[in-house]
Amino acid sequence: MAVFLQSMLSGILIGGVYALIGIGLTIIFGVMRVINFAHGDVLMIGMYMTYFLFTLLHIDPFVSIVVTIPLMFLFGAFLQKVFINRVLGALPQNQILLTIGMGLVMSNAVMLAFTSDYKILSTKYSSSSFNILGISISSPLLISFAITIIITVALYWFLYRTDTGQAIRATAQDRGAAQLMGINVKRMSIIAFGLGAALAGTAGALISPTYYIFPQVGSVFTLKAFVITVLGGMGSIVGATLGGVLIGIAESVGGVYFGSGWKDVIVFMVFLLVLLFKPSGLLGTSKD
Amino acid sequence: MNKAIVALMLALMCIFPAVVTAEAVKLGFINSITGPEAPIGENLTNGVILAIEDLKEKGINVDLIKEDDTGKPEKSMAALEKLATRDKVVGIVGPYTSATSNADAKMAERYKVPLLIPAASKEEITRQNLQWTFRTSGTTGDYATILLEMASKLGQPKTLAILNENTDFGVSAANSAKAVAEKLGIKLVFEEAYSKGSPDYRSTLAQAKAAKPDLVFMVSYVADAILLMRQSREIGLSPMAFIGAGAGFSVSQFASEKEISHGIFSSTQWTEDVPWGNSKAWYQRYEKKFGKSPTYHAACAYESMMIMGQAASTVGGDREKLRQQLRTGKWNGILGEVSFTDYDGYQNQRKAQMLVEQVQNGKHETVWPSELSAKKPIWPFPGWTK
Amino acid sequence: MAILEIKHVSKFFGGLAANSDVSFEMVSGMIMGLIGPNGAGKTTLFNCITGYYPPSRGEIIFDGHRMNGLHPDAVCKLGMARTWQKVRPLAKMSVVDNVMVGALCRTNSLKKAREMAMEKIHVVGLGNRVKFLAGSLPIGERKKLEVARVLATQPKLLLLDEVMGGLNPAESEEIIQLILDIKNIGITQMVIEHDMKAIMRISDRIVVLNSGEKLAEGNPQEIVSNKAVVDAYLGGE
Amino acid sequence: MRPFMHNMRGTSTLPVLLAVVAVAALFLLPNFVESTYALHIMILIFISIIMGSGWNILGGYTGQYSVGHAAYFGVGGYTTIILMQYRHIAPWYGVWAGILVAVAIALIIGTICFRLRGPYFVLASIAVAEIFRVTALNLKKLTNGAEGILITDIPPFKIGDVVITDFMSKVPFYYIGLVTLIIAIFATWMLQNSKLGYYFQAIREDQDAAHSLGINLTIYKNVALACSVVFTSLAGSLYGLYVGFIDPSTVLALDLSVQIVMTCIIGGIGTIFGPVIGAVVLVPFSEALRSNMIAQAIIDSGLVSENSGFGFFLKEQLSHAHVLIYGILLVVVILYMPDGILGFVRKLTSKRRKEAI
Repeated sequence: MAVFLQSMLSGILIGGVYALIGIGLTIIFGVMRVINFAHGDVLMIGMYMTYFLFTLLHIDPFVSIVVTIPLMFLFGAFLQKVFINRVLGALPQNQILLTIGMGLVMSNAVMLAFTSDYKILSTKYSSSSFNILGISISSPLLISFAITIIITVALYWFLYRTDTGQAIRATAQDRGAAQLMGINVKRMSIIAFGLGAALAGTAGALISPTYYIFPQVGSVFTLKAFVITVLGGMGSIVGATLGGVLIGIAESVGGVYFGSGWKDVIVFMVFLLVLLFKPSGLLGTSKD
Repeated sequence: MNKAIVALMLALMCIFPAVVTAEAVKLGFINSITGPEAPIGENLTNGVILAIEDLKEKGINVDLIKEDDTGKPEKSMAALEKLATRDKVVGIVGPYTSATSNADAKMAERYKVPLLIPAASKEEITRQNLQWTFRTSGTTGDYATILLEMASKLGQPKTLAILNENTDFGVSAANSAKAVAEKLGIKLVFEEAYSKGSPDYRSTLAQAKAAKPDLVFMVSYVADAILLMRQSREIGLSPMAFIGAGAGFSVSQFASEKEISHGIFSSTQWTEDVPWGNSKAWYQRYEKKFGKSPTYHAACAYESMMIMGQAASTVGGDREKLRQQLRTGKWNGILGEVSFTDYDGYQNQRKAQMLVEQVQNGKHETVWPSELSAKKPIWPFPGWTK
Repeated sequence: MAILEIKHVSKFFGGLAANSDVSFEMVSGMIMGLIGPNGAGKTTLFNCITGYYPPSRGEIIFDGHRMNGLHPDAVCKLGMARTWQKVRPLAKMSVVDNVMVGALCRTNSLKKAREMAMEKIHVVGLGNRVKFLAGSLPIGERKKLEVARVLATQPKLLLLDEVMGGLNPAESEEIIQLILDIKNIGITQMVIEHDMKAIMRISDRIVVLNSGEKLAEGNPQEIVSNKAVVDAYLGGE
Repeated sequence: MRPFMHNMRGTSTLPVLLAVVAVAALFLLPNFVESTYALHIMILIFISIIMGSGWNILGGYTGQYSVGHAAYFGVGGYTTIILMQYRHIAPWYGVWAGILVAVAIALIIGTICFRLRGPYFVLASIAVAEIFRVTALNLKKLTNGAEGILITDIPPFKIGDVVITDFMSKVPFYYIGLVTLIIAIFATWMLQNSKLGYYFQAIREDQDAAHSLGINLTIYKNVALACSVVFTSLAGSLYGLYVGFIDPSTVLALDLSVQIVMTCIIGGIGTIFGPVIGAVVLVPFSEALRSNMIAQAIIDSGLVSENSGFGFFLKEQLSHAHVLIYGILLVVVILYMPDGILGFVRKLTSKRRKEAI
């Protein structure tokens, strides 16, 4: 029982960070219908940013997101404007290959610049934890979970309460209709990619104190982000939030009961089943 | 279609042998410079760079051709192929990983070119009756043996949990550990091969804790090693001893995480403490040049290149002579006395003297075997600092 | 003899009824006009008949076969073919290849299919466009291509969804002639059209849909003088 | 069948003649080329073409963009090698078993996944391949897990008592690869000029329209997948036998799936020679980058001195940067030649033709 509770809890905490990654991808997909294979690499850039802010300027990783978010937003907007924008109407496989290419460029450029060493960001609290009822809770993970919640709430506010946010959601729902309604779809795309990148970067910053950093780290998260996004329904922000937490739990609990070797199989099986039987996602309303 | 032919011709022109002129000893070096194995690969590159410098000092000029295999067997084979047939090197040092070494070993046999594998430790590589493959590195069996023997001498561990990364190296090391444990009468109570790069091992560790093992044996590279120990501390997994099979547990980056590394054992092939050669000076030189401390990979790669360079300098480009040199020669360097012999089903294998290090207050200290050790081991595991 | 019987067909999307309890019959060789304001459920009915959606209720009998649950490909094999409101050319294939795809429904030989295709291409008057890529044709010719393609499947019943939509008067006139020619070959047709003059000219009978329900049915004169139709639909024009 | 000249789009008799000459030259090549390194590159090109052609049938002609073809590559390779290594079944039988197993699995997966469209299908195909990879990692008894299977020796191929080849050199692999690739190209050509080919392309252009024209989507997509998998699996078996080693991280990796797609896209998808051109360009290019030949050539040509800063940079850094350059190349090709090299060349020539008029 203790093992179960322990794995549930750490699953939920990790799931919060996954949710951020998933939300970023889902906004990008929703608005542009582009599957961003470079999403994990964007996250990796965020991690390096956090690492250098910490080692060079001694800014705490959790504080550094104040810097990371705007920088990553600009980075994402740049990527969209220079690259993604040019393939919006292109065949899906070309879009996919473009983002794969961008990912390769990012990870290898970082490798050239900073070598492929594992970078480990050790804060005072990196391995601190406390116990409740025999279940240990990692402090940094708890902090990052709290920040995730704050950011998610802020994001919801932005998307549901501001004009720009609503325009983004309208574009995500129906690009053509949004255009007819006079929404500047191009601008929304840039904002969406910026947001996606900012969220991925933030996720990178949040896991930096408990994880490690190397140029190829992105691939681990790209696949996870896809699973989360599909689980929640492509383009659905609420869905991605829940999807992230669900995947966190599935990995953690699945690892205990099926062996950690098989947990990825389970995750991908769930992913396939959802794709097949509920392509609109677990939360989506099915259209007959 | 026309374009296809033109392109083909161009491609062929790239490939056809270029004119070769060589005075210096022409050697090849295959390594994982890019790709997922690159972080460790870099240590090998650095070791080789130092070796080339030292060889030059000894008057041996090496014309070194470096090849990147990106960690993939077929690329590694292409590299070996190119070195053996196009560049016509006398001997080759490399590659890094077990998978690539395995593929290259057979190819070296086909081209009759001496291949000296510096760091790959999968047992089977030198157990296939290959005449042209030599190995400086100890085997995964060596890693497990010294650790478990030490544990049996220091305490009476009855149970063992194994956590290994689900890679070639991880699985081989885990298998060797199982075999050794069985010989020593230690019972395996928990075993898990995790996929590396996962941010959360807590559930697995909680399970391991529930199995109450005396020894926890882990195989992983540095990043996961730190993660595993951080999370072990969180979970409160506290056995009689944590033992790590080299790799991640024996690098200084791991030791510097004082809160989580104190008291952890790991087996290794080389430390700065060993009385062999000028290890201490070499350590300092490496640190100065590359801004980080060398791993045993670097030491093995360095020594391999030294051996290859010295052996090759006397044979005048004759591969068969070089092979004889390697089979019969003895070298003394930072790995102590090295020779390649046939034993226990191995061929051309260095009988490595393994060492056990323990992290004590953020530093690796050699603690076993006692005749080579600098400090006494802390036994049992002192528990987590609060 | 009725070639197509629509019996009490309803189609729901979620809670919304796109068609409810629609019934009518078609006699072999006739042209049936299907009209109604936007959103009346005309295209949904087409989709139900041709197997794109299973009807939620009711029955569709074509040529003695019960069509419920059949997929579009099976429907086509039975001799019912449809065109699309928004044309769907196979853009990167040539005109003749497009039509051959239709013809291959009836033969396995490319040679025969090509002969059949050429014949239909001449019927619709695209003889000078044979090797053009379908994607490069102007809208009027795309519509003709679409007709040629379905003709090549040798249908007994043809369902044309707004083949005159977006065409200029001269092009529309060509299509009207084409529809009448097809009728002369003996192929039954159901035609969705917004152009009232055209539909009155070509139809033998007309079914009017409104909000998913059948509002009226009769020959063109009857429809024009039907009060309900005039109120609900024609009156608005 | 109609005469050659019309069937091959945009080509006529002359290129066919050239192709025949090229094939003849390729058959004679091992007699003249001593460099086994060159043969090695040729074999890698062949394997790349075979798997590219396989993908092309499904992705290029039928428009189903699978980014999980490594699954079938791996299944083919594993089946052949497991049978040979553990059951002592010679590979020339095992290869067929590999095809059978791969096709059977493909049909199950196809039946399930083909109802998905566009990006959803892409993601499903990735998920399938990942499931296969992780499964292969875990089924240690069957696949030897992460350690992979090392081939000890391929039994010599005999007819009666006559040893045809003992597989000791590269030459047999070269010829097997060459013959298979010719079969693959011929099969693509046959397909393009058959009812199947027309149906595949119709599905690619517009599924719904195709459906309404009497094309059973599930059946024809599965047929396309099966044809595709035959060659992908063959390529996998050939790769495994040739390299002599197989493990999940090389034959079942997402990288490989991407590489397969990339070969086709760079050459030009939905064309017979697209995969050929893609492979002929990509394989030597990535090899030249990997082995730093380009930097060496620049230095050797005297353009840049080895001792200058730039020369040093080229020599030391370019080899580290080869994946980076590969990535840049990929981005540039997608942005500026979205129809691949063949499409680009065609556009150029047609432009020139228009200008001439």
